[in-house]
Amino acid sequence: MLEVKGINVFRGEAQILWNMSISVEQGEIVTVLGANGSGKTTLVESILGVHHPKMGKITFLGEEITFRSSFLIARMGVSCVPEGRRIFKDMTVYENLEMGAYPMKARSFLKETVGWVYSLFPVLRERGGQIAGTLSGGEQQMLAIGRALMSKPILLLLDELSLGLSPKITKEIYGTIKKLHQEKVTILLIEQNATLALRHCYRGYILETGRITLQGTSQELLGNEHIRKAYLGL
Amino acid sequence: MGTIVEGKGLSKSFGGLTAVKKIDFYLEEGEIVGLIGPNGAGKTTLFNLVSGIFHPDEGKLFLNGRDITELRPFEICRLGIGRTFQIVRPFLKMSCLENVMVGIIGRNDRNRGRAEIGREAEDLLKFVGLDGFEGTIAGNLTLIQKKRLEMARALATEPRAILLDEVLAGLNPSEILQALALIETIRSKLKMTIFWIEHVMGAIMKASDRIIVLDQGEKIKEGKPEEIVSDPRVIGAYLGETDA
Amino acid sequence: ADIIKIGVVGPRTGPAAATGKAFEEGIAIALDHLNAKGGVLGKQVEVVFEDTGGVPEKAASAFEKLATRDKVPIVVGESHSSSALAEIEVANRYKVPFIICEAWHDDITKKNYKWVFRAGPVNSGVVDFYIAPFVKDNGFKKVAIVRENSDWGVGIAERTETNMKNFGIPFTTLKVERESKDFYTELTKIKAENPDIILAYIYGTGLHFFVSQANEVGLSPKCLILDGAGPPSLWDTFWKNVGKAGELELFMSSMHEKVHLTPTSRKFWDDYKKKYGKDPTDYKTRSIYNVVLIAADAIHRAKSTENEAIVAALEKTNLEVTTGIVKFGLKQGSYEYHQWMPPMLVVQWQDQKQVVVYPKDAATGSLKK
Amino acid sequence: MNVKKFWIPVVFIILAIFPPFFLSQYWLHVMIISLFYVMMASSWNLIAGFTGQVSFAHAAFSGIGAYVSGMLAVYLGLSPWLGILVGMGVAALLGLGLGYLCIRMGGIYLSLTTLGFSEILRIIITNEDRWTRGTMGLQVPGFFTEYSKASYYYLFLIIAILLLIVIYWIIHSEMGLTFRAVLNDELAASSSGINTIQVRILAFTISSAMAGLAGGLYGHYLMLITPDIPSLGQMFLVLAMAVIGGMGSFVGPILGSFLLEILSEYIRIYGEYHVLIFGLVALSVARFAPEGVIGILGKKWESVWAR
Amino acid sequence: MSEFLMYLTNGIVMGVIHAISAIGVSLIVGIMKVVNFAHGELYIFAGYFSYHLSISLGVPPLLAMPLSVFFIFLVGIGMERTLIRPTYGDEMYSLIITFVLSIVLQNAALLIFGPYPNKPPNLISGATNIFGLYHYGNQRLLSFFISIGILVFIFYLIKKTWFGKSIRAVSQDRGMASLVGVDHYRVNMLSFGLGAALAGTAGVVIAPIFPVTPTGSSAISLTAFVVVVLGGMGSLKGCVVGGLILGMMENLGAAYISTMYRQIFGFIILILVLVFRPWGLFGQKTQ
Ligand SMILES: Nc1ncnc2c1ncn2[C@@H]1O[C@H](COP(=O)(O)OP(=O)(O)OP(=O)(O)O)[C@@H](O)[C@H]1O
Ligand SMILES: Nc1ncnc2c1ncn2[C@@H]1O[C@H](COP(=O)(O)OP(=O)(O)OP(=O)(O)O)[C@@H](O)[C@H]1O
Ligand SMILES: [Mg+2]
Ligand SMILES: [Mg+2]
Repeated sequence: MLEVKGINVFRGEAQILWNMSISVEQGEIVTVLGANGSGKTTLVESILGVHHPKMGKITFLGEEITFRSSFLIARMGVSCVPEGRRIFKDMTVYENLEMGAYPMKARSFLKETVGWVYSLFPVLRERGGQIAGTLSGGEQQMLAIGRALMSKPILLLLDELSLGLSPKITKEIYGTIKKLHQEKVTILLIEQNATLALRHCYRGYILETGRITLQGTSQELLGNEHIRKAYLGL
Repeated sequence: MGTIVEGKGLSKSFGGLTAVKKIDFYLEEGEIVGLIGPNGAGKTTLFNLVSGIFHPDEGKLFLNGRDITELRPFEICRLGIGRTFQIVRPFLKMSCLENVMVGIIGRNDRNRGRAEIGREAEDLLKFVGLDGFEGTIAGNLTLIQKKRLEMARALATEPRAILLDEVLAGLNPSEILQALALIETIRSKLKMTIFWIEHVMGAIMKASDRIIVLDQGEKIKEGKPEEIVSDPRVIGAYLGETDA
Repeated sequence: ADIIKIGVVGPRTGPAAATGKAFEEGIAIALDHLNAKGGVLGKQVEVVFEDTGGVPEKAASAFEKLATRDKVPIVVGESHSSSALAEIEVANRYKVPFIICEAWHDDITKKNYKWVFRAGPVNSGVVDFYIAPFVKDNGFKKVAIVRENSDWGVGIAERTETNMKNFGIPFTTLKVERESKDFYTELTKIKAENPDIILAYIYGTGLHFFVSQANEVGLSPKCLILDGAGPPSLWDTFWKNVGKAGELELFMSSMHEKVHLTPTSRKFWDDYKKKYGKDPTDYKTRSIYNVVLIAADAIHRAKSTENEAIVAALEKTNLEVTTGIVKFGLKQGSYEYHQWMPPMLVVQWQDQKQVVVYPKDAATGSLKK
Repeated sequence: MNVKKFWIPVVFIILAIFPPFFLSQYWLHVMIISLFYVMMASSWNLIAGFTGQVSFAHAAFSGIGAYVSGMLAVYLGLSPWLGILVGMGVAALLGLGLGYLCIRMGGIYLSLTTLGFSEILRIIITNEDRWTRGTMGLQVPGFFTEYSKASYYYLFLIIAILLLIVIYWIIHSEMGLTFRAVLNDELAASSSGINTIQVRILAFTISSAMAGLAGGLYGHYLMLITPDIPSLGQMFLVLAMAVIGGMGSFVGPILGSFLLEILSEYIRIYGEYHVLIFGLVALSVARFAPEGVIGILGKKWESVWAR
Repeated sequence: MSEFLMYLTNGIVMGVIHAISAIGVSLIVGIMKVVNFAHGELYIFAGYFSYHLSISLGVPPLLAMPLSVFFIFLVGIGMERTLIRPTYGDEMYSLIITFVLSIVLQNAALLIFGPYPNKPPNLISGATNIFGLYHYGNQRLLSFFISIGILVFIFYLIKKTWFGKSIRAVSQDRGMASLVGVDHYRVNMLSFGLGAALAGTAGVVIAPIFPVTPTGSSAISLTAFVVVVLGGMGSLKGCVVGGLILGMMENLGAAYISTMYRQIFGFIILILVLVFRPWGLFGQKTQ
């Protein structure tokens, strides 16, 4: 469904991604692991049309989206939880969720989806009228996740999903991911907690300084000695 | 060892919501104290109270026995409490080196040349592992790098106690190990007291001498890491059932 | 060189840029006239027009430039008292003869500077000889003076107050902001006083606002309004802006299509029409025309462009211009020194036609109340 | 300080001694006015360029300096030499007050408040004509009994150089760094031990005092003080000079002042178009070369003698 | 008494007029964090357009008004694309650009339209005698009601429609807004155009009462800024309240304190508000 082929991405002068290729099939959960600054966020942002690669090609649902603007990509059914949350700080929690349902297709289900998100994160219901910028860090993360779900995406990009969430909430979120998966949502997951990520996905890629160095099923990766050392701290 | 920071009956409300309720806490010199609790428990708010960004509605705050409740952030900083921000705020349009230099200037011990300050800032950057990034504009760093930069800036103010708000978030397990080593060095070499918020249980359990658990603004438990993990209230509110 | 340069100062930008336009037209006609006759001292006459922006400080600097950079033998112009007051200091410092045409403040000539002349109205003269007698002769019972917060407004209002006191005519004075657009409050206050004439010392668009709003709140035409300056009531836009409220409004003027005081006036009128295809409206066009002629005449008689000679010649001026025969006062000690004031008219709009209603000997109709 | 850095300004200063020997009165006048604008634009740049607080009250502060000094001279017979110092002091005090009001709000609020302040000042000056002589302008004595352009030129030159030295020192000291930190993130700066309030007020006060001094000098040079000195039109010129020269650089505003003032002498012949031309130049520079002429000339050149 | 009522009426009418002339600024500040200094000039241009359309070209006034607003809308879009777009995220930069632009436009207006004041024809003439106490100009009353209508419309547009929400989202995080599917180029362009169109609307609605002159533009911008800061940046409710306060203060102040200081009252309350409630009467206090 998503195909990234040999992209080279620059930020300013510096090349961040080198000849990178990944692919994600319909209904899969795929994770990307990598150290800090290895280019995971850049990869996600390139898929989302924030950065445009100098070389290579990105296709989604068979359409080339390499140079498409973000908003058009979003309207194709791709949504994300960006690094750093990026909630709309001066809007209320409810309005943030509404914005998540901005694409035409999603607006008609607005009421239902809000109800669903509220049931996932009851705190957000309580705080519906609060200005989002004053939420606690974790609450903001929940809001960012909720917002991403509002558009009923077919592809969900999660950058640092559990960042700043309490262990309990983290577990609940992974429960939700499973449910989404059952509903045939495709997911690309970035997570520092490699054990957790690998436990919840089929396949994974290992990213090192902008290059894919390894890929395989989660079982394979969990079994890999190098990975156990570098990413699992075992 | 003596108490350096002490809070008594601190409370803070936002509108109808009481984010921090009558919290007592203390930090002993050279201690590493963890602060955990569910999202929205009031941890960051407590940090904001201690660093003077908010003033408590009730309660008092002491630094070395001196009442600092009503002091402004820069005064508290100069008296010896440094901090980082959960949602990072480096000086985005300044270089890394300049970011740290500001911290050094913030100490307010005059009569030093810019060159010397620069050298000291370089050392600090190296200390947090940002060597080579001196000239980089802070806005171009990754989130994690920004966190380290914030740490360097906080260290630059030469605090007696340093408040770290989720500095490990976003690190992978092996990076966490390195970071823990750094924290240990801060305590042992720089002789600072550390008060930190973290959701990475493994790390906080391992490195903290003592842990305070907040829930809905209240302190529900305080004690050694082992005591915390087995406490049913903590499990119920924070850790969740299966894991422990 | 084969050219004689005359300096001109006046606002070409800023709020009074309209005056600059009027000046340009007047200058063009005057130059055509002079140069057609072969110029002065056998040389063509040219003009260097420095913009003052209507601001004293820029005016002083503009004058300084004319004096030091262009080294003009004489400067004419100016329509703002504030600017003129600044310029005369520079004229005095650099000893450059200066003929002012449309700045009315008494002090300009009252300072008795050797180099400064005025061939135009002066506040005290306008009030003493025209406005005050007009009010008295027409039997107005209660006067409201409305003045803007400018030098001109302050000066002319004070003089009017003195005159009204002397005549024993009751009056009230209201100060207004020069840039005001909404005068309802002021008008309501005036209405409470129940005057039968308002002497409006407001220059510019403000006057249009004032006139139209006076009508809206039901003050005019029961109570007449006299525009103490004049030009704003003659701008093309006057009728568009005030609508019917302009009927019966009075204004000061030194020009009227039917009143030609001299043959030169007629010639000016014809030349203007030929060049611009319309009747002149702003009398400042004519004022600048006059002073350019006076300056050229003085140089001609002085047979030199040397400053002392020009002043000597100016003091002996006896020249017919559009508004009469110019003769500068020579007695020191008052504003009449180096001053020549043209006769003025009080004109009333009647059916959108200008009717001269005062002084009686020039009147083309009678005052309608 | 390396040698190169040192000798370039020195050469400039030495060169600056000569103009009175060969320039005409008229061009000397232009130079004096340029120096006035150098003081204004550079001191405005200190707050706008270095702390990012775009103040619209700078011309107002120069007006305060001018009026205070002028009125003291006219009504109390105080010597202008003392008067300009008092004027500077009053400007500094008002700057302190206004700075204190504005510190709570950054950015746009500051700009608009300063705009309001300068309007209030203008209205008061025009309305209190009994004291200020309103739009007519206040005639004041000059500095020298003998009117001489050359003396004024040297006076302006010396004071401009002094102000520039102070500005240079500030932006290259720790204070300059703290200014920028406060500008970047006030809360973070405060938590790093920077007294943000003090920094902001300090910057504002210093720059107001400088404007007050410049204004006083200007008033006594023109020997006429009018509400145009504290006007927005004047503010526009100062801003345009800093922007065209290059905001946030030390040399930029200096260069901009000379460029614009001299340019204005040449485009004066276009009369009514000249403000428009000015505006268009400023607009295109601001839009296409936000770093100003200095930015165009290249950072390199600047690094030779300013950084 | 009738005088007091007159002052009050005029205060309210002028207040709403202030609000309508400020709402464009408020909107652009709130949404894009750009203070549009050229607001007054857009207003003036609209006034002149509607004057020339109806007087010089003979277009019926009721058509000339929306046409002029549409022109100004296009001008606004042009401005956004050429000048404003590169300034996003840098308040000071945009401030400087629009300030310089305002000087340029003002002088351009002077050249194009000449220095004389002009006004489009009144839609209605005469005055109404209110309660038999005082006369009040009909055109003013008409403009007052039109303004109220426009204010209501804007409230609805911003608070209730998707367009309104999307412009607020873009104002806070352009990139993120586009990640949820908002075409931020278009939204920015349209919202700036909308702000400009509102300046134009104020111009055409008010010009019949107060003829436009090129040099009058800065006063219009200044009043708008006072209103906006009084009410709190970007708060539409605040904009209306700020306008009313200013209208009242000006009229009562002029009536009972001094007509000379009419304009200063606004600035004084402005400073007071900033001392006690720096974020304005209806603005939000943010860190
Ligand atoms: N705006 C920028 N300009 C230039 N370089 C940048 C910019 N942002 C990030 N980089 C560099 O790009 C590289 C990859 O960054 P990226 O954010 O993609 O990493 P990441 O794998 O997501 O890391 P993290 O785990 O820290 O989030 C880093 O080396 C970083 O320094
Ligand atoms: N300025 C504010 N206005 C209103 N509510 C606030 C404000 N700041 C914090 N809160 C609320 O106070 C509560 C405590 O917030 P705090 O940031 O202290 O949580 P936290 O314990 O740090 O949580 P997390 O682990 O998610 O960062 C939250 O519910 C938050 O929404
Ligand atoms: Mg990342
Ligand atoms: Mg927190």
